Amino acid sequence: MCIFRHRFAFILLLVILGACSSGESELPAGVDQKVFRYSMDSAPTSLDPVRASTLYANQLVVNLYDTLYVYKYLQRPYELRPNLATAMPEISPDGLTYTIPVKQGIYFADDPAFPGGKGRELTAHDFIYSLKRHFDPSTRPAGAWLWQGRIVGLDEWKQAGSDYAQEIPGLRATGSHVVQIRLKRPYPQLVDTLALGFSGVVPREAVEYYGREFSINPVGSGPFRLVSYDSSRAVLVPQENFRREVVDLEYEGYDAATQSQYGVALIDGRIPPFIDQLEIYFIKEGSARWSSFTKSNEIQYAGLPNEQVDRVLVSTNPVTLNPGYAEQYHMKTALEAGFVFSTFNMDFPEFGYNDDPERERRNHALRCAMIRGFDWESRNDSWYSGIGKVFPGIIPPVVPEYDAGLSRDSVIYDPEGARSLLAANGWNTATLPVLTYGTTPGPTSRLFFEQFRAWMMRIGYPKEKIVLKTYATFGDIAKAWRNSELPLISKGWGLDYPDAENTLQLFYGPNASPGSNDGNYRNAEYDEMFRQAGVMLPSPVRTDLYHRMNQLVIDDCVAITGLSRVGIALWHKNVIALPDRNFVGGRFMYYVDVLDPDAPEVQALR
Amino acid sequence: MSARAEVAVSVGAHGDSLWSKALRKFRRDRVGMWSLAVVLAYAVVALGVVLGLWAGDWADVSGPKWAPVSGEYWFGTNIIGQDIFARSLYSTRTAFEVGLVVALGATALGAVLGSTAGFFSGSWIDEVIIWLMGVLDSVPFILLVAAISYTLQGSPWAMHIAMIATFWIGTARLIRGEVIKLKSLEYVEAAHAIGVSRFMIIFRHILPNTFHILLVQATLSFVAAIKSEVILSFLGLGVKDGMSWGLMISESTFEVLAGFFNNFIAASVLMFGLVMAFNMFSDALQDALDPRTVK
Amino acid sequence: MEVFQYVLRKLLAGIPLVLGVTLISFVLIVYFGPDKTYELLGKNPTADEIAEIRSQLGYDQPFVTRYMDYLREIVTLDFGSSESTDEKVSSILARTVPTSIALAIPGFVLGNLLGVVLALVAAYYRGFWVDKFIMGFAAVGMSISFLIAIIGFQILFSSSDGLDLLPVRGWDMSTPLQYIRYVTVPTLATVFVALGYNTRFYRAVIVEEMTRDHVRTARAFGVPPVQLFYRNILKNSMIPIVTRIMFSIPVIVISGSLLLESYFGIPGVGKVTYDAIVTGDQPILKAVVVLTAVLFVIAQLLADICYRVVDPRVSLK
Amino acid sequence: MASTENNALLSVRDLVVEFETDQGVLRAVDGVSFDIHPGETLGLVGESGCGKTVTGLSMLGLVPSPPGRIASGSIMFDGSDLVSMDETGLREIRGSQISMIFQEPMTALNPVFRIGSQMRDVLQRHQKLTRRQAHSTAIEMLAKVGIPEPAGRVDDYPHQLSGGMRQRVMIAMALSCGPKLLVADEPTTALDVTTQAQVLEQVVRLQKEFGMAMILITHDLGVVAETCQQAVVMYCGRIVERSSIEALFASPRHPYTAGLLASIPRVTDERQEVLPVIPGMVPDLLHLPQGCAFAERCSRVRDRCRQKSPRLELLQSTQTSVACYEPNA
Repeated sequence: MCIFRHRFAFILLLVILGACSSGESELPAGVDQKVFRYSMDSAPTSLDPVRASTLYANQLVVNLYDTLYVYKYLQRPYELRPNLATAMPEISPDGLTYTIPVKQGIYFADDPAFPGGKGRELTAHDFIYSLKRHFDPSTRPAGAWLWQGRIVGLDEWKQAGSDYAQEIPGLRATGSHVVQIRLKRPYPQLVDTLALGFSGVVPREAVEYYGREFSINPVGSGPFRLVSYDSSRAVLVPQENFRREVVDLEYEGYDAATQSQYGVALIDGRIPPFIDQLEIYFIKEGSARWSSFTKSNEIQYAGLPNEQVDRVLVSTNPVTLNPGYAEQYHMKTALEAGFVFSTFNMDFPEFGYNDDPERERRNHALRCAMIRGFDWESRNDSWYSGIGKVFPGIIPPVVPEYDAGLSRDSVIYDPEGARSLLAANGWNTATLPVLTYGTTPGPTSRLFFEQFRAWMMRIGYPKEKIVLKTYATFGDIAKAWRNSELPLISKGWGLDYPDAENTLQLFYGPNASPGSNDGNYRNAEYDEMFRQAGVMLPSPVRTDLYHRMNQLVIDDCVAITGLSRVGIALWHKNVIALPDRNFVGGRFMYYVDVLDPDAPEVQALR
Repeated sequence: MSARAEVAVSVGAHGDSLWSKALRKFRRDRVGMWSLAVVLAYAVVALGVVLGLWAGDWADVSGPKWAPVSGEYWFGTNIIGQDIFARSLYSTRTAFEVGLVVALGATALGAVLGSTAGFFSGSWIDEVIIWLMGVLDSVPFILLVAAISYTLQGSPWAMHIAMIATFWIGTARLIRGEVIKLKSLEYVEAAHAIGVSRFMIIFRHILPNTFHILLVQATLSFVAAIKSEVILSFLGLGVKDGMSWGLMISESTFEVLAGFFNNFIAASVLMFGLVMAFNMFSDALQDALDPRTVK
Repeated sequence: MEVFQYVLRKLLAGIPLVLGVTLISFVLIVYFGPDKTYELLGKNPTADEIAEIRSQLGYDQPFVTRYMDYLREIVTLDFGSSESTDEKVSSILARTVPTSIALAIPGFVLGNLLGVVLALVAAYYRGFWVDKFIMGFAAVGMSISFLIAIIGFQILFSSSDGLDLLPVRGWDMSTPLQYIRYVTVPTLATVFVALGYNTRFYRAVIVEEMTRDHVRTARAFGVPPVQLFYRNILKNSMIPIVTRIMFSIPVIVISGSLLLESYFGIPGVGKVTYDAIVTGDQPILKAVVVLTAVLFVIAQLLADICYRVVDPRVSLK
Repeated sequence: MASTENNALLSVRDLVVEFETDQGVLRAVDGVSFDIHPGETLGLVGESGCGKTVTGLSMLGLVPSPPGRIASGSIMFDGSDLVSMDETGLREIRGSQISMIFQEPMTALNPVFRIGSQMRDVLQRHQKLTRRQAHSTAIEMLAKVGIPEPAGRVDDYPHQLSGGMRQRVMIAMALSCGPKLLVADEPTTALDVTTQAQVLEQVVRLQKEFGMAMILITHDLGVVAETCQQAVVMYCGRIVERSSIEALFASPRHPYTAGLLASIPRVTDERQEVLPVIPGMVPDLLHLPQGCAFAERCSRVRDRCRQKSPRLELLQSTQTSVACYEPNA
C-alpha cells in the first residue's frame, strides 16, 4: 500500500480535528444564558461603517458602532433622538451651522488596537475622523454622496489628498466633546444622515491597527462586540464598556394600542442589553430560513416566505395567522422603506428623448402603453403574497409626504388601453423597438423577466423583440446601469431616511448616469422644484412641491412604478422585541429580551 | 482468459466488419434497443417543439399561481402561472440542443486535437496539446464556466462553449492513444510511402478508424452535458433565455420545502428518464462496438 | 535521492502547467473578468469616484503589469485581500478549507469504500443477478443529477413533508453530534451519486484484474479468495485507484463542493468561491484557481510516487 | 485404452463443460474420458479452440464460472471426485497434489510481488513450512530448474526476468510441493525455439525425478512425440482418437489425426514438398453439424457421418480408440 496516502489521510485527519476544536466556543453550560438568534437573507460584506451600504451591513454596524443620533425604538412614524449626542443639534438661524454636543464618558470596546488593550474615551474628534474617512478614496467609501458638496471644505479636503492632519473648516471639534458642522447650503436631512450606519464612529487606532481587515475586526462603542463572523453567521456579545442607560418606554414612543401585544412594556425601566449573546444567521433561501425558524431551538426571527403564506396565514387581508402559529409566534407586518420599480432610460432614442419631436411624442405613448400593460397586481400576487402596496408615482407610502389621494390610473392594468394607445401612435410588431431586458442570474429574476415579457406580448410586443441579457454579477449590471447601456432599469430602492427627497433625487437631472438617476430623466421644471425643496424644512409647501414633481414623473411616463413590499415578520413568543428593518434597523436588537418560554409573562402574550 | 479467447475465436469465425457485427450485436441487446426507443421518443418530443407542434405557449403566464395538476394543466402551473407541462416539453428541446451541440463540438474538437497530437506524438505539437489538456483539466469546471461566461458577457453560448472546452479532453486522450497505435499499422505506413499528405493521412486514413470511439464518446458527452446543464443553471451559469430542466429545478429549490413539487418532479423525472436511457444506450453501444466482448 | 531528484524534476515540469492556468484564468477571470467597481460604489456615484475605485482595484493598470502582479502573488503566495470583505485571502482559505475537507471527507470515504465493496460483490458474482442489480443501481445513481439528489434527500430528511430529522441547511462543528447532524444530508447526496460512478469504475478495474493470467495462476496454486483479493487483485488495481483518489484531492481541498456548500450554506471554500464568482471577487478566484493547479501538480507527483511504491515495474524517470 | 481404474491416478469420465453465451449454450468439452497412471505422460492435442485448455482447467476446477460450468461427468483423482468437491477441498489439492503451468510466462506471475515471495507463499500454505524453510526450498527449486544464481534471483520481480526464466520459475513453483500430477498447458509455445527445447527437456527431466504424471496440452505433435507415452487428439470438444504414441504416429486411425500428422514438416525428406493442409474451416461451436464435426473437411465422408456422430470406440485388436465410422486401417 502507498504510505504517502496514509500520511496524507493522517494530515487530513489532523486538519479536521483542528477545525472541530476551533469551532464556536459554546456558552458555559449550566448557566441560563439568553441568546437571541436572528436571521437575515444575506451576509454583509463589510462591517466598516464607510462601506455599510447594504441593509445587512447596517443591521450589524448599528450594533457594533454608535451614531450621534438614532431613531426612537417604538415611535412611528419614525423620530430621531440623540444617542452619542447629548441633545438634538443646535442649528443657526440661517440653517447652515450645526452644533452637536457629544456625551462624556463613552468608551470604545477593549481591543488590542488600543494601548494596553483598554478602550479609550470617544471624543468629537473621532466623529470628525469617521466622517472624513468617507472622503478618503483608499477606504472605498460608499456613502460619501450623502455629504458631497454639502459641508464647507470637505470636498476640497479630498481634492487636496485626504490628509487627516488637515483641518476642515466646516467639520470641526470646538471642544473635545462638541462637533460643529458648517454647510454650504441648508441640508434639512443632515441629522437623518447622522443616524445612518455610515455615520458610525470609529477609533483611528483600530483602523490603523487592522488596516484593510478593519472591515472584519470592528471596534466601536456600540452595545455589542463581535466574537466571530463568517459567511454563515455572526456572533456578538454585549460590549463591556457600553454605557448603562435605563429604557424610558414613553420617551421611546411606546403605543400601547398597537404594541402591547408584543410585550415590549416589560423592558420599561430596565437597562439593556438583556441578552447574553446575539447570533445573526445569514440564510439566503426563504424556505431554509423558515424551516429553521419553525424548529424551536434554531433561529427565533424570520420573515414569512412568499411560498409559505397559504399554509401559515388564514387570510392576507388583514394578515392573520393560522391559530396554531399565532399561539407560537408574534407577527408584525412591516411596510418596507423603499419600493421596486422600473424606469425607462430616457437617453435611449428608441424609448426616450429623440431629436425628432414626433418620434419623441410616439415614444411617450409607447412608454405609457407599456406602463399600462404592466400587471402590478399579478406581480404582487405572485411574488409578494398579494399584500405589497402598489402605488402610483415615486413617493412611497412609508414617507410622511405620501399622497394617498393620488390617481391610481398609472398602476391600473389595462392591456386593451395599451394596445389601442400603441395602435393610435403607429406602433405595431414591425415598428416596435427591440427592448433589452437586463438581469442578474437566478430563477427569480428570470421569472420576473418572463412575466414582463408575457405582459408585453399581450399588448402586442413580439416575443423576439424582448431580449434577455444576463449579467454575470451584480457589479456588471450596475455597470450597465451606470453607463446607460440598458433601455429599462428594474431595481429596488431602499430609503436612507424617511423623507421623499431620498426618492425624488432618483429623477433629478444632475444625478444622471453615472449617478442615481438611471433613467436619465431631465426636466428643467422638475429640477428647479427639486432644488427649491432641497433647502426647505418639512412644510406643506415642500410637500406640495414634492407632489408636483411626482406628478411630472407620472405624466411623462418615465417609470413603471411602483410597489412597496410588506414583510410579515414572525418571532418566537418568548422573544420580547419589536423588530424593524427600516430606520431603527438592527438597533432594535439592543432592546431584545428573551424569556423562558414557560414564563407567565410569555403565557400572557399567547 | 485464454479459455474465453478460444471461445471468442471460434464464435467470431465468420469474417465481418466491425460495424455490421456491432449492429447485429446491438439489435440483440434488449436493454439497448429499449433505451434507444426511449431516447428516440424524447427526440420526437424535442423535434415537435422545434417544428412548433407543441409547447409553443410555454412562456404564457395566463394560468393561476401554483395550480395543482388538472385536466387543463397536466403538471400544474408555476408561481407566475406558466404551464409546467409545456415548459417540460420545451425543456426537452433545450436538453437536445445542449446535448447535441456539446456532444458534436466536444467530440469533433477532441477528434481533431487528439488525432493531431497522436499523429505528431513526441513533437512539439503533441507537447502543446498535452499541455493544453493539462491546463484545462486543472481549472475547476465551474470556475471555467464562470470565467468563460464573464468573458462572453452573458452570451447564451457561454455554457456550451465551456462544456466543449472541458469535455473534449477525454475524447482527445483516447483518440491520441488510438492514433499512436494506428499510425504504426501497415496501411498508414504504406500511405506515407506513396506520399499521401499528413493531413490526408490523419483525416482520411486514421480518423475513420477511430469512429467507434468517437461515437461512444459523443453519447457520453451528451449525457454529461445534460447533467451539467442542471447544475450550471442552478448556479446561474447555465441556460439564459428559454427554458430547461435545470432552470425548472433551480426554480423548484425555493418551492419544494413549501410543498410545491410540480416543477421539481416534472423536470427531474423527465431528465432522469432521458439520462438513464442514454446511459443504457451508451453502454449497449460500447458493448456492441467492443471487439473484445463476445456477448 | 532518486525520489528527491524526481520530485524536483516533476515540480519544474509543473511550472508550464501552472503558468498556463494562470494565463487562462488571468485572461478570463481577471482581465475580461467581472467589474467590481460598480458594486463597491455608493448609490449615487460621480465619475471621479468611479475612477478612484478603479484605480484602487488596479483596473487602470496595463495587461502586463497586472499579469506580473498576479505572478508575483503566486510566487510570494500572497493573494492580497478579498475585494468584498477586505479579509486576507490567506485567512479566508485557512478558515474555509478545513470546513470543506470536513464536509467532503465522509462522502468521499464512504463513496469510495462502498464503491469498492459493491464493485467487489458485483465482480465476484459477475453475470449473476446480484451483479445486474448492483450495476442497475449504479446506473440509476449515475443518471440522477447531483442537484436532484440533494433536493431529494433534503426533502426526505429535513422538510416537514419528510422525516424532519435534520437541519435544512447550515453548518456547525462545535460538537461531533452537531457535525453529524449537518454533514449527513450532504454526505448522503454525495454518496448516492458518487456510488454509481465509483462502483462502475471499481468493478471495471477489479474485473480487469480478476481476469488476468496471474490470478488464474494463483488460483491454480490454491490461493484462498481473501488472499487472492489482497495480493493479486487489490494491489494490482492500485494504480487506477490511486489515480482516482489522488486527483480527487485537489478538488476536495480547494474548490470544495461548490454546489453542496452553496446549496446548504456551508461556509467552506466552495461557498467562498461561489460568492466570489457571483460578486466578481478576483483575488479569491485567482488564489483558488492557482492553488488548484498547484495541487494538481502535487497530486500528480504523489500519484507517481505511489505508483512506484505499488508497482515495481514503474520507474521514476 | 483398457480402463484399469484401480491403478489410474486420474480418471476422467464423460466430462462435459459448457459455456453460457448470449447466443446459447456452447459445449467446449463434450464427453471426454481418459486415464492417467502415476508417472505417465499424456499428450492432449488439437487445434486452438478444440477444448484442450478447458479440459486442463477442469482438472483443477478452474473453469471460469460464470459463464462456464462442468455440466456432467466425473474426474476421479486419488479416489475422490474433483467435480463434486467443494472449493476448500480443491484449494488443498491445487498446487500440492495437482499443479498447472500455463502458456504465457510473461503474464502468469503476479507482477507486483517478488518471485521468492510468490514461491514461499505456495510452500508455506501447502507444506506448512516456516518462512525461512520456504525461502531455502524456493532457492533449491530455482536451482533445480536451472536458474543461475538462484539466491539472488529469488528477490527479483517477474519483469526483471526473461520469458524462459519466468517459465522456469513457474515450473519451479509448480513442482515445489511435489505434486502427483502436472498439467502443462502449452508450456513452451510462447518461448523462442532454443529456449523451448531447453525448458521442455527440463520439464521431462524433473517429471522423471519427481515421478509425477503429466498432462501435456499442446498443438505441436512434435513435442508430443518426444515426451508422451499416450496421446489424446481432440476436435471440437470431443476426443477423436486416443492411443499410445507409437501407434498414433505409426498408424493414425482418425482422418483428422492423419491430417495433422501429414502437416508436420519432416527434415528427413530430401525434397521440400508442399505440405498438405486440412481443407476447410473449424465449424462454429455454437452451430455444430448434426453428425461428425469433422465431416465437412473429411475426404472419406459418408452419409451416416452427417447424420449421427460416431462414438469413441476401441478399435479391435489395437490399443487405439477412435471416433470414426471409417477409421484408417
